Amino acid sequence: MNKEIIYTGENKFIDPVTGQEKEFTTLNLGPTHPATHGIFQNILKMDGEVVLDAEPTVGYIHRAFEKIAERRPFYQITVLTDRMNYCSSPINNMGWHMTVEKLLKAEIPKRAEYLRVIIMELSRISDHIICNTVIGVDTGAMTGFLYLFQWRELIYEIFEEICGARLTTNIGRIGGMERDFSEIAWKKIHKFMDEFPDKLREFEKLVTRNRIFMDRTIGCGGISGQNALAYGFTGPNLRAAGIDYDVRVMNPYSSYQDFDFKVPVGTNGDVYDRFMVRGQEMWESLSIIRQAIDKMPKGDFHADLPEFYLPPKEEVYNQMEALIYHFKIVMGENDVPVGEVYHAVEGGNGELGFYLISDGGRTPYRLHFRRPCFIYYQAYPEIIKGGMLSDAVLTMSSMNVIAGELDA
Amino acid sequence: MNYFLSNLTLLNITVPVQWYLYLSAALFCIGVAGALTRRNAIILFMSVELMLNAVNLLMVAFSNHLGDASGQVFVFFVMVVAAAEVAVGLAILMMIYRNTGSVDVGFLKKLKW
Amino acid sequence: MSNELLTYISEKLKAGIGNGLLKAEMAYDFPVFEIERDSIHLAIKLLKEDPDTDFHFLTTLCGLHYPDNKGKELGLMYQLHNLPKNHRIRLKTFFPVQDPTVPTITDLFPAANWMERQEYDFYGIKFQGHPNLKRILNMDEMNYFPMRKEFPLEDATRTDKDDTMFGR
Amino acid sequence: MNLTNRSVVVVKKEMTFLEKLYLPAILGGMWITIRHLFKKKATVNYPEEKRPMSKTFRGHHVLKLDEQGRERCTACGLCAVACPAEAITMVSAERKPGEEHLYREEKYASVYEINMLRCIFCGDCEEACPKEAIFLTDRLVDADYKRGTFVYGKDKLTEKPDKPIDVSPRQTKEVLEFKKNKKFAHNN
Amino acid sequence: MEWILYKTILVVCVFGLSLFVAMYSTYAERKVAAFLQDRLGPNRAGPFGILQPLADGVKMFMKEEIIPQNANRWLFVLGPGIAMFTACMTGAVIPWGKDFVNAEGVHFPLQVTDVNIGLLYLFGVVSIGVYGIMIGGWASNNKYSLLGALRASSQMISYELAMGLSIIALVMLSGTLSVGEIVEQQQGWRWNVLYQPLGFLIFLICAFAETNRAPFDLPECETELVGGYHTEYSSMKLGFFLFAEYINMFISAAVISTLYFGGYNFPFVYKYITDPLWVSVVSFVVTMMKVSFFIFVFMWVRWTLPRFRYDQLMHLGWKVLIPLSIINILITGVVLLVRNL
Amino acid sequence: MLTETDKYNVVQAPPGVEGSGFFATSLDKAVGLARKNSLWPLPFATSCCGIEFMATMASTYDLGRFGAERLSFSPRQADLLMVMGTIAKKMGPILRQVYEQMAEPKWVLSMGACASSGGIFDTYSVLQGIDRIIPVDVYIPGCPPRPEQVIDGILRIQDLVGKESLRRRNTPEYKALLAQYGIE
Amino acid sequence: MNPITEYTFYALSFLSILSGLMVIFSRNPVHSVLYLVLTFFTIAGHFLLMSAHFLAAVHVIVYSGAIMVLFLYVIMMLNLNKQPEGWSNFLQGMFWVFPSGLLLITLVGVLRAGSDMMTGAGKNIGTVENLGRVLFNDFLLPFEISSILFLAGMVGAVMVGKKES
Repeated sequence: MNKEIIYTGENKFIDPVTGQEKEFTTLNLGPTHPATHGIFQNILKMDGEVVLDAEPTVGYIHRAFEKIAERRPFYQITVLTDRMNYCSSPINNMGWHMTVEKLLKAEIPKRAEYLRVIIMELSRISDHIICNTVIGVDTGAMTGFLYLFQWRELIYEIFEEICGARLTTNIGRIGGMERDFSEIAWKKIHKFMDEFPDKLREFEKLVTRNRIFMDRTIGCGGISGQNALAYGFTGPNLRAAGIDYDVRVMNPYSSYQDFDFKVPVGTNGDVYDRFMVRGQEMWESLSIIRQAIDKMPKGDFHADLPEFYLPPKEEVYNQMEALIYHFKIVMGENDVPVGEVYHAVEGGNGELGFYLISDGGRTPYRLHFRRPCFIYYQAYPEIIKGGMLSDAVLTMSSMNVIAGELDA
Repeated sequence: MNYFLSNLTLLNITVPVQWYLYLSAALFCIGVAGALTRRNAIILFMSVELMLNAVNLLMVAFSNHLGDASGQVFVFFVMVVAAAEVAVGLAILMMIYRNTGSVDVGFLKKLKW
Repeated sequence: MSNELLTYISEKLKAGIGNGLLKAEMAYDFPVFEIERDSIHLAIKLLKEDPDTDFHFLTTLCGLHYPDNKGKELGLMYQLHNLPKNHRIRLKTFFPVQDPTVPTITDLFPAANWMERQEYDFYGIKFQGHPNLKRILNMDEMNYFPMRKEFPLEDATRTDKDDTMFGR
Repeated sequence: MNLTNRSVVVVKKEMTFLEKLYLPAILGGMWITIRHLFKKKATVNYPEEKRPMSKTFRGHHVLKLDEQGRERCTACGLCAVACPAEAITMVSAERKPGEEHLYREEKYASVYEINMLRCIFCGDCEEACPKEAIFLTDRLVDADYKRGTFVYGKDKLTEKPDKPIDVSPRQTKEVLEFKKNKKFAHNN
Repeated sequence: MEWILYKTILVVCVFGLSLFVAMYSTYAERKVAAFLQDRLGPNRAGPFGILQPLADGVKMFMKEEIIPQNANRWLFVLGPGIAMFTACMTGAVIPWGKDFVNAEGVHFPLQVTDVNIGLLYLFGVVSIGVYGIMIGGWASNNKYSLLGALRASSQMISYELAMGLSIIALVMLSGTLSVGEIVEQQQGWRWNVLYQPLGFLIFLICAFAETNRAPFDLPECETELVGGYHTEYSSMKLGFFLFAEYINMFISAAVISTLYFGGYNFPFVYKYITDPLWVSVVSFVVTMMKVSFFIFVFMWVRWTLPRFRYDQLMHLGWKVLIPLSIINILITGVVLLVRNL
Repeated sequence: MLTETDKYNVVQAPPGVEGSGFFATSLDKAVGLARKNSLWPLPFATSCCGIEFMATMASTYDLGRFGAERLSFSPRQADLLMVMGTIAKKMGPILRQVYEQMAEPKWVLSMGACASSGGIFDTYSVLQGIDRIIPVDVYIPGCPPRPEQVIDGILRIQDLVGKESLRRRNTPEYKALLAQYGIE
Repeated sequence: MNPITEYTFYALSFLSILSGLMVIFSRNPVHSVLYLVLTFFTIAGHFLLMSAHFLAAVHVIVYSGAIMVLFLYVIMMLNLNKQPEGWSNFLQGMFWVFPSGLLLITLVGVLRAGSDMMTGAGKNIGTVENLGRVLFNDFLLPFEISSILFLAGMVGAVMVGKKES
């Protein structure tokens, strides 16, 4: 039902099929509806169970990231990025760090980059776990969610071992990592690499070829590649529509060019495509991690950036010079190059861009986040038109709209 | 409750058929009144159902009275017809509603829209 | 390569909008073009529809505020991307805060819809021809444009902070 | 549109006849779930048994004392500046003669408060501290009933001299190495 | 008079049994779900969380009753009442065990009443059950509830047809509508499921649909309709709805095991037991074991499968199950005909 | 407002047994015990804490052990409002409406820094703590709190619930508390 | 005559007439439907009273379980409760109550004339076997015809209800 729907009154419209005037009902999906996992509202216009139109309202957790970023020194913005796409906060952290490094024109040691790759791919897996299992939950199959979440818990443990927090990690520093991986962390990563594939396969067996699930998802919430591009889709959702745009391949960052991996694509961008693309991406991520572990170079885990990277603690404790640098970094009194730079990473949901304008002060002059969710969620009404209520719910969860990223 | 219902069989004593005559006459007239007074097509339909049921009741009563199963068989047929009628009738009603946005029978006097 | 792109596109733009192109320079990574407000729509249309340039993907769009640039306080940054060739460029346009109107590009990129609403919300930039220009993230009742530099970040009602010593 | 040569289509939407029958997939799914019925459960009975937590976890803060039981903090204020949540409040005071056994340096924090409800446990304060004074530990901050109780003063933050809190897992090898070296005044 | 007393006691017992099983089904549901999902499930209320249903019950009982202001008060209360009432009524025609015959040869049946149209009675009561959901959903004056009610009614009507047709094949086979007789015919191994596998499958699927269990739980499906028809209900009225669902599940399990799995029949068992009291007890236990197994199947399926979409549900009902059940009737008819020739 | 607030289905103390008479307290205890083991949460999850709540619900921590695995997204059926994540000013009225729609007795748990105090988001758009609009029973610090802390919070709530007298919801103190928030 | 039967009859009759009246007097179509369901139940009760058990069960299944659910479904789906008829219309309509009242009086009068029809034998004619025998012997042709009618009705309903595409 792609024809434009003509509204003729308070709650009347002209049925595009029969050409008769009909009454529609409005249904308020959200903001506290269980399907809107984050918080946004959709006022659906429904003809029975069929969705005629949707009017999304967002901004229910608008937290003014861009404004805060103008008032915080560079290193404190890491904690902000944590809370954007909280399903995969390390990617955001590192995206931000790489943006600043690009501004500083800093050279990062290979080892730090490989460590970053491992962390980023782990968090991509954790992001996709959430999305895919939540599609399961929304179709009514709760169990797969609980199976995979145990392994997400293991990813949490790895992060906790590396940085000290589970979800909002504040991981890494401008210039590298704040510390190298510990022995336990490596052990846990290996454990994850050994055990997770089985569990992922089990989850896939549980749903992917189940006809109920396939019937539910195939042909539901589809979008063509051209439309997807026009609406600014990126990431798995764009790839599901058949366009293999991946920032990791197109504009490699953090040594992604060293790794060999496939870019899974779908055909017509429906829920099943998204589900399968995300599922396959987890496998690709696993392979990237394995390659990174195998090829892990020796070396330093951070760049030599005395203006930004905190000096080692033992020097701070007894050397005056280091102490002064320490103070200057924490107070944010170092000189920053003037300029503007855009850096994008492949976040869990697509191209996560940071547009940074620096005027040389301790804070960014302007920091704009290109939040993939925000941009592609506006296509939601377009996508669900003509589908049923259940399709609308599934489409929402398969698009993996993270409210924190959406509302900034 | 169930015991009570099942043991009514055992009593096997019936009420004079005349009473049923009155009762079904009353029900029938209520149906007629409903069909005449209400303009909501669905209520109208239901009044017709009520009338049919009044007849059903009478038929069972007579069947019982005469000891002939034919009456009950006829009730059976009435039910079939009623079900078919309801299916078609409601479908028509839905179409009418879809096209006019109302089920008021007054609206239908045009026969063409 | 980027420099070639810069000259190539500036020529294209010059041919298309003439004096509308105010500045063309490389900023770190991308070519940046500053374009007059009146020709910004035309410029983007040109870049999108010309099969040679074919910038068919609007990566992002954001507002800028420089209170000290008199007459050019508010600005907009567009970032376009040509996926097959992997070219990225950035366009900018500036205009006075008293007259914050810009033509919308929602007719070219549906994706610009919410981005423009967001910048309207943040900076009060009025996009002419936008189908649904109203606040998106903030409440409709809000009576100022919070991202402009003169407005404070903090919530005035916070009580548990004592910033006499280290307040910012 | 093919942008790279790495793309691979991963979706197969046609169903085989068996898949169309619903039953094989359903039975397969049920087989998977029933096997889990007899597996060892992943649940940790939390209040009774605790899940091992990383030593580097960022939890409840501690204000460290030095080996002689003196407060290390000199109220330099770096932690408060570094705090993205602006949760740290401190008032500095001059050390009076006769208080040398309490405070290490001439300046100390007479009031040191962290609003635990504001705190996001990012660890920036720990990183910013040049005096080894504030650390986050793997203890958890308790839930409570009243908002006011969450402003933790020095009474709750400072470690007890008789119950020192080991923070060495959070420190780098170099720092630990350095601390062994007695010749630095900082370390005594 | 003793007869009436005995029947009264039996009714009370069946009623109590339904309630008890339903109550502990909620607990079992949570435990089974938890175990299937590698969790432990409720284990704080009493040992192993045994008292969990009591806690839920008391809590719900003590909760504030809210009747939305623009709801239809009467019908709002009536809805859960009907649901509960009809759920409890169905247990009457199910034989819970073999008759107890005392020394004087008087039969004490473990079946409240063996009406000769038992199956029809079951159907009648079940078909009324949907009114509870419809009325409740409609009276709430909430769009989610209304959608849930609509879904419930169309689902019920569609699946009742297939269910009825699958039963007809069974009736052709057994030649009676009395549930008691159907059970008696299945002595030893002669369970109907062996003669009617397709009919059993259809019946099972329809039973899922009729009890609104996953994968057919569209009337209440949480992720789409919040709570479906019971969105606006609180306290014990909600409890009635939830309870009715579990009682329905219990009764469905009982019906399945009576009609297709021989009810109290179990091969070889009654050869060795002769004492009439023990016969009754064992037969009751056998029935309950079968019932428990099917309750478990209900839960197992719920925690494994994704749910259908509304149109797919209709498709399955009308275009797959009904033709299948008609084919089943045909096959049964042909076989019977051939056998009688 | 949809709630009929004048109709509380709370058992009144029998006449003559005022105060903490034996009967009342043992009933209180039993009901408290029941209630505390059957807290159905309404997850008002807006952001990061919601994900951590998922972890709490998941197999490893399993909130279901406390009888709280049945999430009820309808406020009518919930006992415990778990506010998890940033509540923006735009969201405030909705949160309040949800609270008002809940049936008594109801408890509120504020999870994480954002919900409890605004956390790092000291901005024009974020509510600085949900206790400005609804009464909160238990706060859980952390950003986001670990599942252990969430369970601790639930245990605290359980304590509170177990000890609560049946008549508390009718007392003038409670009404005053609600009146303070402008909730009738 | 058994007094229990008599009282049951009275009660059921009273209920059926009352609920029948409520069907046509209810302002809300949903209430009408529910009252009609009640009426049908009482009629089924009458059937039971006359030992027509099979018919009673079928009556409940068909009328209450299927037909009325359909009505309710249609009313709910079309959301008809929002369209009350105006009072003037209603009063106008009430004019027709007199003729139907007259009809009732006439009917009763006519029926009173032959008032000798006392109860007949309570033979066990309502059983499934008996009915089936009669149905499939004497009424086989009508049965088949009615089933064709039913099929036609179904096809018709589907055709009418289908959206033209």
